[in-house]
Order: sequence, then structure tokens, then C-alpha cells
Amino acid sequence: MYVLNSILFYFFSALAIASAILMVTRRNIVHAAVFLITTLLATAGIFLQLQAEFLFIVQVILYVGGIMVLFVFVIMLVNLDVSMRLVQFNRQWFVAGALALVLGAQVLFALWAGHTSLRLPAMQVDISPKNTEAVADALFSKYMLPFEIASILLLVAMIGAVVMAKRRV
Amino acid sequence: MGHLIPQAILPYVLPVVYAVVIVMVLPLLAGYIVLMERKVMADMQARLGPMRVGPHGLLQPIADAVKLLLKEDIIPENADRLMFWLAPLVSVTMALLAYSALPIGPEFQIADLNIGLLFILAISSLGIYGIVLGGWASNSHYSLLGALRSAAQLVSYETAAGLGLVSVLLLAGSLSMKDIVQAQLDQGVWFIFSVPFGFFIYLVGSIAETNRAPFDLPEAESELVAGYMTEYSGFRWSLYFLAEYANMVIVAGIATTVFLGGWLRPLASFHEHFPGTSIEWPDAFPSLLTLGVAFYCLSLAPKQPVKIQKIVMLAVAILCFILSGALLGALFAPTGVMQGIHGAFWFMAKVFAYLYAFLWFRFTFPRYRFDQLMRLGWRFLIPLALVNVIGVGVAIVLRQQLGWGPVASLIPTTLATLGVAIWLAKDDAPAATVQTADGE
Amino acid sequence: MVKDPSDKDPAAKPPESTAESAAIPAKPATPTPPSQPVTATPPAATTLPAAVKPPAPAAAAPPKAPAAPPPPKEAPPKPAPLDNELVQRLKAKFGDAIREATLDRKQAIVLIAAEQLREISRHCRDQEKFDMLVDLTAVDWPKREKRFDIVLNLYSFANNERLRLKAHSGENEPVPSVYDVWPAANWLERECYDMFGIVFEGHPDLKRILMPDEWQGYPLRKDYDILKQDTDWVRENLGIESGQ
Amino acid sequence: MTERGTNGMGNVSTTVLGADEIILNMGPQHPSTHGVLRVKLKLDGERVVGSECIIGYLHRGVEKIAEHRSYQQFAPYVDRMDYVAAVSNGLGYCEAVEKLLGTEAPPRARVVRTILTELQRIASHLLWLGTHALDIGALTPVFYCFREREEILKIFEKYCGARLTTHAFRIGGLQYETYDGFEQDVKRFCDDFSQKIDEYETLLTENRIWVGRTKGVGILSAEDAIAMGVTGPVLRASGVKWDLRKAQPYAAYDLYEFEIPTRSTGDTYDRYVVRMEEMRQSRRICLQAIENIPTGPIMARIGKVLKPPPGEVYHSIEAPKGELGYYIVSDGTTQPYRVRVRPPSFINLQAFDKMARGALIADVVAIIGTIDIVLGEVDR
Repeated sequence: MYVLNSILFYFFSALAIASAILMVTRRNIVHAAVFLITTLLATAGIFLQLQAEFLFIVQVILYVGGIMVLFVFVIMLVNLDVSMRLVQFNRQWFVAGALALVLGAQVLFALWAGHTSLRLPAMQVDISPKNTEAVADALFSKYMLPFEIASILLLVAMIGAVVMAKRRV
Repeated sequence: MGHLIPQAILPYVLPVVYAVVIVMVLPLLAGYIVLMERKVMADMQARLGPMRVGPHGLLQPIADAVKLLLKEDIIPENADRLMFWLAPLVSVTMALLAYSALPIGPEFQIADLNIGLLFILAISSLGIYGIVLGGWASNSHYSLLGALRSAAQLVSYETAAGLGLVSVLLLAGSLSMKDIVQAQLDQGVWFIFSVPFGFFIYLVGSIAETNRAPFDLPEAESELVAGYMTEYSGFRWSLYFLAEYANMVIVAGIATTVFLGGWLRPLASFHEHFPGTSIEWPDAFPSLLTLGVAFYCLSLAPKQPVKIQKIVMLAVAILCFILSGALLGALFAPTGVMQGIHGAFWFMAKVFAYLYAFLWFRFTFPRYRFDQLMRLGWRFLIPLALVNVIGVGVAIVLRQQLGWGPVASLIPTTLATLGVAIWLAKDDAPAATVQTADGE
Repeated sequence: MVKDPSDKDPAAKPPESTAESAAIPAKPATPTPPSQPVTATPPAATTLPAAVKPPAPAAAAPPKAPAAPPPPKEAPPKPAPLDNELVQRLKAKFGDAIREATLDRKQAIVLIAAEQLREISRHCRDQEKFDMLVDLTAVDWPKREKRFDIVLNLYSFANNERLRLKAHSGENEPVPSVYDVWPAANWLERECYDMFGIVFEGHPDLKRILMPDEWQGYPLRKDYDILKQDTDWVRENLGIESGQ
Repeated sequence: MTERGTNGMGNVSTTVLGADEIILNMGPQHPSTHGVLRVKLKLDGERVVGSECIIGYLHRGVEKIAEHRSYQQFAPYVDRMDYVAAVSNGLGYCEAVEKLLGTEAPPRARVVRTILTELQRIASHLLWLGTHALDIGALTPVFYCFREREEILKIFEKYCGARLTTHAFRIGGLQYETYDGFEQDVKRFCDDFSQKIDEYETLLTENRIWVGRTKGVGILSAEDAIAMGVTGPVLRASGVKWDLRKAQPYAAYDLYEFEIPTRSTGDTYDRYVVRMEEMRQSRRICLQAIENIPTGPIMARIGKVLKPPPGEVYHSIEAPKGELGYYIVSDGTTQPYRVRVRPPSFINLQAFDKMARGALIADVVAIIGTIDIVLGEVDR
């Protein structure tokens, strides 16, 4: 049981990393979008492995089924050959390089210190199977207020989008 | 038999077997649904339908499959090769993946996820990628227009279908498919009767979601030739075709499980027995039905014009006899086996009944125009679904707080929803013309 | 305005009767003497409010009494000059532009000068209530010096009657277009141009309608032999060497 | 964006394009253009801004051929123009030549001609209904319509041996006596046809989607219709109560009682209702006609060789698509000097641009269907 589990884990994480790298390096934007989708699905696989089924489903529906569809729609509607011809520049490589170094240092530190201070709690054999109910209870009892605020924020954003689009139609 | 397989992968064996069975059976099933569609269409149009290949056209699906395999596989000249190859694969894998949570029998289920229904909805919503990428990759104006149209249609009708299911989940109380069916058994009534509007909304939503019947805009032959499938041919096209019919069966499966009581026998709580035996009356029905079909095939066999068709018809008759024997034998077997086989029979019967409704709509209704389709989705179906969810919520509150009976609480809310539906339908009748004042 | 008497008037329908050997009972063909003076009052009081109509010269189709000798085919009357209300009003208004008015096979034909075509048409539509241009076509008489006949068939819903305006025009003589009077003339004039080469001034978009745009020659002219083809267009577009 | 001086009636000039407008080419090979019609649509998104019909793909030069054939030899050509309503073409041509000769068909011939023409009108409307519904997406009516149409074609085949291009009439009357059992066949067809028509009505008339797809689509006002010379069901649906069979009766139409159905708004739905009602009226005429078909000769006394005296005639009948007219000029020889056919489909199609403005692509298909054109007649 444990052997198969780790095999799956390494497969998913390798898939995620590989498609992330591929995504960044693709020239064709549609290929990039597809590789982004594979990364998200790989992380969803890892959630499933941890038997956090609700998170798996939210990842799939929200990210891949919702946001990425929007991405692909926009890619299709904006005719790409015009934007392709715009001159590509990368003058900010200096800023990007600095940020990359900082991030790399943090990761290395975490790895180095990892096996001592940042030890993750031992993986429990089985998180309570009914984690959907657990998430629901937490969401609607303890965190009721933030939940409401977040939903109103989303509502405002939606109405804003509709108003902006209305004028052009 | 348990000790033969290494301990590590034992829990995975049964699901894998089920998965293999389903993936093998599905293309065959899709083929025979196509035959059923053509025969029902012919019957409704006062003609015979395919009669030449095999007796009464029974071997037509095999002929179609072979033809599609042999057809030349053309890739448009400057199409995006990777996407062109990937798109049909995506839509087929998503269609097959969604079968994993579908409970055909009490045990015959690949994985009983406790988020079963949500899982199927999520996976079938990924089917949009197959269509959109296919339209984009074939690099032709018509298919891109068709792809965008069908994507917009899928997105808007998924919300409606989803909300239709939500209203039932309030009653069922759990996302797992097995629990939903169990809830219907415990409450002694199928959810189609307790939440009729949920069923109606889901029916309309599912038709639109699989691009069928009055909503088959993307492949509207008369305008955009064949929508996103225009440039595909040969085996690639048959993948799309398989995905469409697999989606239809999934949607029918969900409806059966959620609304029509999955593998439950129609009169689940009716327990009168045959005198002296433990067989209940309704249980005998499946074997009698298959027996009847067997005799019918037997009577047809001699009338077939060609010798080979006589043989095939005889084979079909024998197959039906074996089936009815199995169903009859199952009655005396231990309850686990009996429930499995009969459950599968009832499940398939309901799925085919639901599909028959699909086909029926297809041959009676003309096609909606795209803007009418969108207006119906957003301005009629989704508001109605929301009202329906609220109605069922109110009904549950009535039942728990005020202690009204299950029936008494649901009737007023359903009537209220009906009122809202009529009011909604009245003011935005699709006849609202788009015809603006004259151009000049 | 000549009401075509061979068309039965619904109002004046005699009672139903069983088979009558001579002629179909409904035909109000009263056997009046053939030499009917042209301007007599109409025999049957028709319900139509129109002005006085010329008589129905019943001589045109005498009942074929079986006694008549074999092939008693009675030739229709020669085209007789026509002088009724409409023609007088037209003459009053347009003077010599109205060249001649005849009655051929009980249908009124008015020959007019081509230059005045648009004004006369507008007059017919507004005053004489001929509100529908039924047909506009041309006939090619190569031997005449003004070889083309432009023929306009008009119909009046109010008076339920027809009138045919004819105008003569030469080989490359443009004719005023009646598109502004009746929009129906758009494609009809394009077809006349396509088939005969008659140029209509004032037509919004005069180009070929049936034949390919680059086709040389005008097919319906009498001098355009039926076997003749625009060989280079055919070779260019269809790649067929010989004409046939 | 103004086209070159076309004041609304004009065509789409492909050079003048608005910001995001595209030219979409429909046809000549397109599943729903009823033949080889090519329509250049100028679209703003999905809305039609301008349209131009390009025709001539089926032009066979019928009028040129007429000048090289004798009067009798030209009769079969007439069937090939509106090949869906061949019998009424034949009636129009034969009556025109009879008028040129100054003779008239005997009463029995006229009544039989009326029956066959009305049956042909039903057949033509059935074909229109089937293909029109198919374009809008209803897959079933086409098979029902063809089943009924088959019965009529059987009667034609029994009478004159041909189903489609029948050449059923001769100049001066009829060639064949009606076969015995003709009345019973027509009676049987008419009896079960009324029940069949109600069947189509239940399938379509109250069908919400059908109403949604046809009401308010392709509106043509009465003034525009008359100005454009549109005739037939399209004109009657715009509110003009005019039918040649009543206004200027020919053959034996003045003997029978029938109404002229008209509607007011002139949209696709009204044209559908008008044509359905016309089918019922034609059935009524047939029933009245077979009551008493007068006995007597079926051919007028005209010689074998027809030499009409010089002169010209214009005669028109009410064909299923509209007013079908023949303008024949004779120079005294056995061959007509000029035969001009007034094609109802050709002139009705002219109104397509006015109807299609402001419609969506899906409506264009419905509008082409509702004008009921046959390209053989449009291109001649």
C-alpha cells in the first residue's frame, strides 16, 4: 500500500514540475495554457492522494474547470497573430534575476533546516474520511464572517465586470 | 483467491476489473445507442431505418466502427498538430473517467467516493477543453465559431444542471451516489416525485450539455456545416463521436441514480411474495421481459431474407434465453448476487428510457437559435433552478421544525416554483423578436 | 383600360349547369354580331368601378358549333387601333409621346417614345393606379433601325386590369430606367442588359445577372447564333478547348 | 457605411467594409439554399448588414431555345423551369398559346387541368414545408410531407406516365383521357389529406420553438411587396388579398368556391400559415371539381401545324410560387418569335435583401426557405 502510494506521489510531482517548466518555455500560447492545466491537475492528484477529496474537487472544478476555461476563451478570442508581431522585450531581467535568487535562498534554507526544525507532523494514517463535512462545518460555523465578506467581494467583482462589458455590447 | 494477489494492490484489483469491463463495453454500447437512435428516428418518420447489415440492422454498429477505422485520417494543412491530436483524446478520457463514480449495481461501482456526484460534474465539465481545443486546432473559421458557441452553451447550462442536482442533494443529504440511492430507498419515494422541477431542469440542462436535440447549435448543419468537428475525419472523428455518446450515457446515469432510484426496482417497498416462495412479484418481471424478447427474436429468425441473418437472429435469441435464465437463476441465488444482477438490469433499463426521451426530443423539436438558447439558459432555467433550491430548502425546514409530513411540506413549495416558472416563461417567450428596425 | 373579357368576371357568373356541349356555362359569350362598333358600352355590368370599357368583341371565340366545317379555326382579329379613356388621357397629357395604341388579342398595348418612359411610368403608377410592374423585358427586331422593343407589363390592383407599355430603342441607345418608379425593375433591367445589351440610365448597379460577369456577347439577340459561345471565357474558366 | 447609391435596395459592395465586418459566402453548394444559389452576406458579428444574391449557375437559356422550336416542341422545356410545379408551368404555357391562337380548351379539358394544377400546388407546398422545416431543424415533417407528396405523384404517373416533369397538357386541351378510377384516387387522397394536414399543424404551429424561430423573421410590408413585384403566398402573407385565380380566373376556377388566405405582418410565420391554408383550399377545389367533370371532347379543333397570326399575348396564372406569366410574340411562322417567362421565384428572391437586413445567420436560412424559390425558375 505504502509503496504504491509513494510511486504515485513521485509520478504526480514529477508531472507537475515537468509541465510547469514546459509551460514557461513554450512559444505557442495555447500549448502553454494546456501545460498549465496539466500542472493544476497534477497538484489535484496529489490532494487526492492525501485523501483530501474536497480539495481535489475544488482544485479541479475551480481552477481547471473555471478559470482555465476563461484563459482559453480569451486566448481564442484575441487574435494572436497581431500580438505575436509586437516586439518582445525583456528589459526587466535584472529585477527578475534578483527575485529568483531570494526565492532560491529561502528554498535552500528550508531544505537544509527541514529535517530538524520545520518537521511536518507525521502523516496520519487516515484523515477523518468525512473531510467534506469537516470543511463545511469549519466554513459555516467558525469562519462565517470571512466567508460572507469574500462572497460579497466576488459579487461586486462580477457586477463590475458586467457593467464594463455592457457598454461595449 | 485473495492470497494469490500481493497484499499491496488487493484493494485496487476489483476497481481495475470493473474499469476494464466498462471501457470495453462502452464503445459497443455507444454503437448500439446510435443504432437505437436511427431505428427510433426511422420509426417516428414512418420508415424502417437500417435493415441491411445483419437482421434488422443489428450489425450496423460494427459496420460503422470498421468503416470509421478504415477511413482516411486527414489533418488540415497548417493545423496545430499537437492540439489537433490532443483534443479528441481529452474529450474521450474525460467522458470515460466520469464513469468511475457511477453505481451500476449495489457493489458494481469502481470507486465509491464520498464526493461522487461532484466528481462526475467536475470531470464532465472538463469535456469543454476537448471541444474548444479541437475547434482552435483545426484552424478553420467555421470550426472556431462552432467551438466557441458550444463552449458558451456548455458553461451556461452546466450551472443550471448543477443547481437542479443541488435541490435533490438537500433531500439526499450526501454527495456519494450510493448514499443518494439508499436515501431514496429509505424515504420510499424516488426523488423525481419529490422534486419534479429538479428533474425538469436537469433534463433540459443535460440535453444542452451534451449538445443534443433542440440545442444542437454547434453542429447545426444548416449554418456552420459541422461545428468543431468539421475538419476531423476517420478515427479521430469517431473519438469525438464516442465522447458525445459516452457523455449522453453518463448524463442518463446521473439522472437515473439521482432521480429514478439507481438500481432500485420500481416498486421497491412492495413485498408480496409468490405463494410459497421467496420471490417477490416485481422481481420476476426482468426475466419474463427477456424471455418475451427471446421468443420474439425466435419468431423473426425464419423470416430473415438472407441465411447469415437467420443465424445471427438465432444467436440473438439464444443470447436472450441465457439472459432470462441468468435473471431467473439470480432470484434463487444469495441476496448479494441477486441484487447485483437485477440492480444492473433496472439501472440499464432506466438509462435507456432516459435516452429514449433524448431521442424523442431530437425528432420533434426544431432547433433553437443561439440567442434564444442563451436567453432560455440564463433568464429562465437558472432563476428557476435557484427558486427550486430555495423551495426545497423551505420544505425541509417545514418538515424538521414544524413537523409536517414529507409530502405535505413538498407540495406547496413545488406549486410555488410552478408559479414562478409560469411567470418567468410568460414574459420572455422566445418569440421576442431580434428584428431591429429596418437597416436604413 | 381593356378588361380582358376572355377572363370570366366572377360577379357575372351564370348559374351552375350540367354539361353543355357548346361552351363552358360560365363564359358570358353572348353571340353578338362580330362587327360591334368599338366604343359601345360593355355588355355585362361588371362590378369594377373602372371607366367605360370597350365591348367584349365576342367574335373572337365564337362557340364552336359542331356544325362548323372541320378546322373552322377562326383567326383572332387583327390588332385593331384602340381609343379609350386611358389612351385619351395619356394623349392629352403627353401629346405625341404616345405614338400608337392597339388592341391585340383583347390586351391593350400603348407604344410610347423611349425618352418619356420614366415620366409616363410615373404617371401610370400615380394617376392610373398601375401600382405593380409585373414584367419588364425586350424583343429584338434586327431588321428595324430601332431594333429593340422595351416591353413593360403593368397591373393595377384597384382596377384589376393590365396595360402593356412598349418603347423602341436603338442599338447603343440608353433607355431611362424605371427603377425609381418600381424597385421591382432592378433585376429585370439587369437581365435585359445581360441578354440584350440595352443600357438603362439611372440603374443603381447595372451588371450581368445570369451570365458570368466577363462574358462577351448578348445571348438573346437574334444575331447571336444558338451554337455561338464566348470561347475564350470558356477556355479560360472551364478549360474546354473547343466551344462545344 | 453607405453603399454606392443603392438607397436601401442595393447590393453589398465588398470594398466598403465597416470596422469588424466580414463577408460570408453561403453557397452555391450549401445544404439549405434550395439549389445553386450563392448569397454574399456582409456580417457585423452574427447580424446581417447587407446581402447580394449571385445567381445564374443553372441558366440553360430556355428563352433562346424557344426561338428555335415549334410551339408544341417547346412545351416539355417549360416543365424544366420550376421542376417542382411542372404541371402549372405547362398550364400557363398552353393557355398562353391558346389565347395567341384565339381558341379555348373544351370544358372537360379545363376542369381536368384545374384538378391536376391544384394537386400540383399541394405537392409543391408539401415539398416547401418539408425542406423549410428541415432547415429550421425539425427533422420529422420532411418525411411526412414526402409521404403525402408520393400519393400525388402516383396520380400524375397513372395519368400521364411521368412524376416530376409531366408535360401533362397539350396546346388546345389534353393528350390523354383521364384513366378510369381517376376520380376515386383524387377523392381518396383528398379525404385522408385533411387529417394529415392537422397532423403537421400539431407538430409545428403551436410548437414554441417553431414560433420562436419564425415569428418576426424576414418581415416584408405590403407596400414593399407590391413595389418589388412580389406575388403569391409571400404577397398574401403581407396583407394584400390578391389571387389570380379569383382576380382573373382562367381554366375552370370560376366554377368553384374557395377562399384566399391572407395574413397581416408578412413574417415567416404568416407565410407558413398562408401556405398551409392554401393547401386546404386546393383540396376543397379538387373535391368540388371531381363531383361533375363535364363529358365531351378533350382537345380543341386546332390543326397539327400551329401558325398563330402575327401579334403578341401576355397570359399569367397563379403558380404555387406566385404569378407565372408568358409573353409570347408570334411572327406567323410555326416557331414563336420570342417567348418571355415571368418567373415568380426570380422576382420574389429580389425581396430577400430587404428581408435579411438585421437578421441573424440562422434566420437567413429560414428566410431563403420562406420565399420558396426553385433555382430552375430563377435562372431559366
